[in-house]
Amino acid sequence: MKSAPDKVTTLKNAVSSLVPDGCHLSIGGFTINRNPMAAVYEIIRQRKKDLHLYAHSNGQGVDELIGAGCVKRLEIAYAGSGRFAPTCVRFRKAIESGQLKVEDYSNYQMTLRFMAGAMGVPFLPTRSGLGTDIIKKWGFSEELRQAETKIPEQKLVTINNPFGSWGEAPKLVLVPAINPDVTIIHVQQADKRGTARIQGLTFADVEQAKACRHLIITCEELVTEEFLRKEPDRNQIPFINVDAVIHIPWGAYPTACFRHYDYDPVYLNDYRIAAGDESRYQTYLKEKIFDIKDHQELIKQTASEHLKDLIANPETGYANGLERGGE
Amino acid sequence: MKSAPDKVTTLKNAVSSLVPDGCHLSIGGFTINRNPMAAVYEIIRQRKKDLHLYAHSNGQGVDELIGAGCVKRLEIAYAGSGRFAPTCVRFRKAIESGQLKVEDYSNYQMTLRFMAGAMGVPFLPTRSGLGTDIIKKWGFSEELRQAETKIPEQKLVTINNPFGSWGEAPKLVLVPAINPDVTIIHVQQADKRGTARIQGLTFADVEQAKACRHLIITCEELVTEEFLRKEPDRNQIPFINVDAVIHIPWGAYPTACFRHYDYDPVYLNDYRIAAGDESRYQTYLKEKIFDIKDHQELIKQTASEHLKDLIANPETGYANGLERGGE
Amino acid sequence: MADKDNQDYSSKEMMAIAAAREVKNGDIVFCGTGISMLAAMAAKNINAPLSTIFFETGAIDAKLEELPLAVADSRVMYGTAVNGGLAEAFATMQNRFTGSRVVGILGAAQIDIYGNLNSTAIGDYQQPDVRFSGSGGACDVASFVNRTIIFMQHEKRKFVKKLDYFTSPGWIDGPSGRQKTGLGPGGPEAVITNLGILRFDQTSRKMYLAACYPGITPEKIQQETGFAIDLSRAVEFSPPTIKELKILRERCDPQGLILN
Amino acid sequence: MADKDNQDYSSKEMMAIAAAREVKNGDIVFCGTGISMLAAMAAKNINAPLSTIFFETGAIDAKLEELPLAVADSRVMYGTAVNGGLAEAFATMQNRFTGSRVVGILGAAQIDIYGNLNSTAIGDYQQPDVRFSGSGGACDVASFVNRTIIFMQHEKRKFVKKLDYFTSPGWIDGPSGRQKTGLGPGGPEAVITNLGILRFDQTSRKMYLAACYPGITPEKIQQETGFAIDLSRAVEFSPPTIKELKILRERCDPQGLILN
Repeated sequence: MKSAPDKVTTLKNAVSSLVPDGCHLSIGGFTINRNPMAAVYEIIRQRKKDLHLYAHSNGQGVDELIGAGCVKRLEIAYAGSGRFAPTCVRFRKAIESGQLKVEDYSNYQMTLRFMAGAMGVPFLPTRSGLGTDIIKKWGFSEELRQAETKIPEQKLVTINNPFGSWGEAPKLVLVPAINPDVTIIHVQQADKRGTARIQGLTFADVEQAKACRHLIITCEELVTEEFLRKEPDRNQIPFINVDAVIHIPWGAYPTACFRHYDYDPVYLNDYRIAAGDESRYQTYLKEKIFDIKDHQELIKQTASEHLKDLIANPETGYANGLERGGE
Repeated sequence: MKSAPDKVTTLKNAVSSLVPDGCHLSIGGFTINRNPMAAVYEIIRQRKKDLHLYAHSNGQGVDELIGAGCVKRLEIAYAGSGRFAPTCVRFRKAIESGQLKVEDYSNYQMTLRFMAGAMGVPFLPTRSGLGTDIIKKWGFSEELRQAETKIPEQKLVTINNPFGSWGEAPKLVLVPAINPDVTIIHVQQADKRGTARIQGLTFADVEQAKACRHLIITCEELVTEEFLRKEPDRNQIPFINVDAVIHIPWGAYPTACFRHYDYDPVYLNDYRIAAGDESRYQTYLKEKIFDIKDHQELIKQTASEHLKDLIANPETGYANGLERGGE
Repeated sequence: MADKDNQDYSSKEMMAIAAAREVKNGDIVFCGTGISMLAAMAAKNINAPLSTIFFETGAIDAKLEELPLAVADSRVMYGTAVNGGLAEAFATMQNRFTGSRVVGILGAAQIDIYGNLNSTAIGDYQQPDVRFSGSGGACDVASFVNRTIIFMQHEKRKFVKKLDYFTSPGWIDGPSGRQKTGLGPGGPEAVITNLGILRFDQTSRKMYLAACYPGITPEKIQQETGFAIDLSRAVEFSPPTIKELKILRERCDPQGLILN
Repeated sequence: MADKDNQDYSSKEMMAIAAAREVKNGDIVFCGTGISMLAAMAAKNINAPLSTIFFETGAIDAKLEELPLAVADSRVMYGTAVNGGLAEAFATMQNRFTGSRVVGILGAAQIDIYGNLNSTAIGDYQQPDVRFSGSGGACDVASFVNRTIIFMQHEKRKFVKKLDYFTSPGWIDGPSGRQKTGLGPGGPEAVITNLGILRFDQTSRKMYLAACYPGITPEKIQQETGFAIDLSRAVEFSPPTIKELKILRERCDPQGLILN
């Protein structure tokens, strides 16, 4: 499958075949940028259940998956959507009400965990977290960790430096690798075989893409292999890692996609307000996700005038002067 | 110094101030590509001594530093210059005659060692090397390792996986970090503050650049900050890591520089032949290095017709149809 | 927007300027969103022109022509020296050569007398009364870099004897706390609140009051602090100058996205 | 250039084609310079069009319009899917999902009956009689990937009972060797020499003779091998076809840089 010369498919197909209930999932992006939102909405639409979700700081996408009840367990560093929701609202509610099991790490620890998975080693070392409750307090119980083969038996392990004083680090925290069953990322450009180019910051998308068993890529532009191969220095993900490619313009909306469009402050503020109230949130789910056929329809529903304001300035990569207040 | 807005200097200055006798040095490039040869020749010209050199597979530059007697100890994965010298000749002679102490690692181990240095951890884990003499046989004695504070006490350490069966790796080899006193790399483009862009493969240059205490960058083109910042996705090294920037066109010659020029098969074949014979090698050192003022003069001495043949095709990045036989 | 002539300033402005003054020229400044980003931008435009702002998302020395609303905002990606990823950004802080030049600006929900921080949860961790975003990069920064500056709202329930959850290390439990724990020598340098500036005693590593904002008494600050602090060294803090306020308002946040 | 009609072929050509036939469609092929690169190119152009050639230097699926003379040759950087670095290349092999699809093509100075390799030194390691280049990526590839194919010149001093230096792991010391050592389950699959093809017994993991090139006897091969091998399973190897030779000569090495 990964050696197939053409991996273009529909999002419906990719999600139904590669994202089974209960699978271990990670998504790309960071807070309000380049989250694979079209895929997130499709997962919600297909009413996927019991997902085990890995995230560093993928705010909006993570919160929507939690809000829709798709997520059973979460390993995460940070659940916020920048100034739009310093703490993601559905995340907060799900934890405070005991509906969601969460395991806390730091951003670097999560990044290293994906990197370890990508590198094919069981752990990587860092000095981050020594002395803190991130090491001492476990969100997942020892029993759960014993019972679940897809979760390491220990949250973290602290060791003395086997090289003595080398590197001026007497103790190290070892963080266990993550190898998600499936990872979904949204990129600016991909070809039909799956080679992909991210523009702007890559966050931890490349590490995630290489750590997972199956990789789904959604892209703003489906381009030719020849085009991407003219400047291979700018590509980060080779086709050998990719299972499915889906062409979805505005696929990160309402989060931003550098050089294509900005985040939608109206949508994100409306979302936060809806998220705070149970009945408003059910209305949100119905109107913006369940009653909508696909992402294209969501984009169509959003007034085109409004979308125009979000289109990125070709030089800066964002929408200069966009009205971003209104909290 | 690293926050200075203008770090442009001469190679003479940079080498005399940042490369003292006995220092721990690493150079960029790989076999016959993008070695910082202008800097290598300047180090030889300044008759630097007792260098402790780190290399993964930086063939030509390493062999010339060894041949000129600058190197006391070497940690390396591979000393070859591709088809021009499957084993570097001066390297081979220096070891067989007992003049050079060498410690062997694999290419990935050396890459991880630089990466560990760049990441600020004392080691990184890998499965590479289990069961081999790379682990069992030490080139540097325990006594040397005890005595020298700049060398770790152990060559490598093998541990059991603290996460049990997680990651399907029961044992791991831990490789110790390298933090060179100084690293020298040659890049295609840099600005005066030191932000740099490598075109084509980066080898382990970025890891080396971030692992070292002092970084010297030589560049084919000295460009404006504005130019590099129009496409920051294509830059790899930020100015915060850089100490000195030197503009040297043909600075990797006689090795290749992607998109600028190819390696010089005539020079490299002549070099191998000279390297095989003591008196011819002394003549080579005199004529090509000691009697030559600087790299510009070396380039001038090489017939311009000959150099023209090496200029890269703008599309492919190398010199199509270059005569490369003549062994 | 509230009327603000040059003599008039908000406590947010006071805090941003106070933090900006802590940044030295040549520092590499790690910051998050909101007031910490404003402080970093103000420092670069006022007292530390050779400082470099960088974000955990991987952006180094962004132009910041508009104020980002998240560290992943596309506004941090424009005109940078290098656009990398999280792995590179955190390695820059853990790296011994670059990390020692980094000053990190953090915020938290709770702080203790040694500058340890909680940004995870209030109440029981398993089912908390209030859940916050979690560490993000805060624990990493606090573990790695040489100096941190911490923003806090000065309230008794936030300056606590014992953290409900220990997210990010300060001086741990005193002068040898970090060393015993295996961390590097750096740690919190200043706590900047809406009432004044607190620092850490060189010997005991305990928080003490270093300065009160104009009109705020040391006693008021002690009242709002959940543990006893040394008030004897407190001076009155110099208010923001006309120039500082002008740059903060006109260059850093002309749309009033944070200041208003 | 020696005269080569279609019935005539050199032992280098035979070796390149024999190795090419080992590559399966869809394989990710790791190779070095010289004949191993030719074999990979031949496979992609003959029997495994969906195979992907990649180099330890970080180039993935290069166009290879001209034959590279080193794995760092600029010719491996043109028209690739991604230009990365060593870190990414080796991680691709250590990674459990991609590594299991990699076939590595290696060479060495010495090999033992279990396919362990020496590419470092002959004689005493500290002051060797002959020093070679060292592991390079060979130990990494041999440690990580699922299958390796090894090129050897068939001489008694190269097929040895005991390696002078153990650079790269094969089957270690038998059927449970890799497992005991902590390595993954993959290992050497075939040794391709200038005389024939050797494989490893599924049970003992010892090398046996699988095929002789036309005109070569099993006895000749045993004579050139420094340890006893099972000859009973040897068949005669099918020589290169006209098509194979044509592609190898005209597409892969038209300048005769390796073949001549």
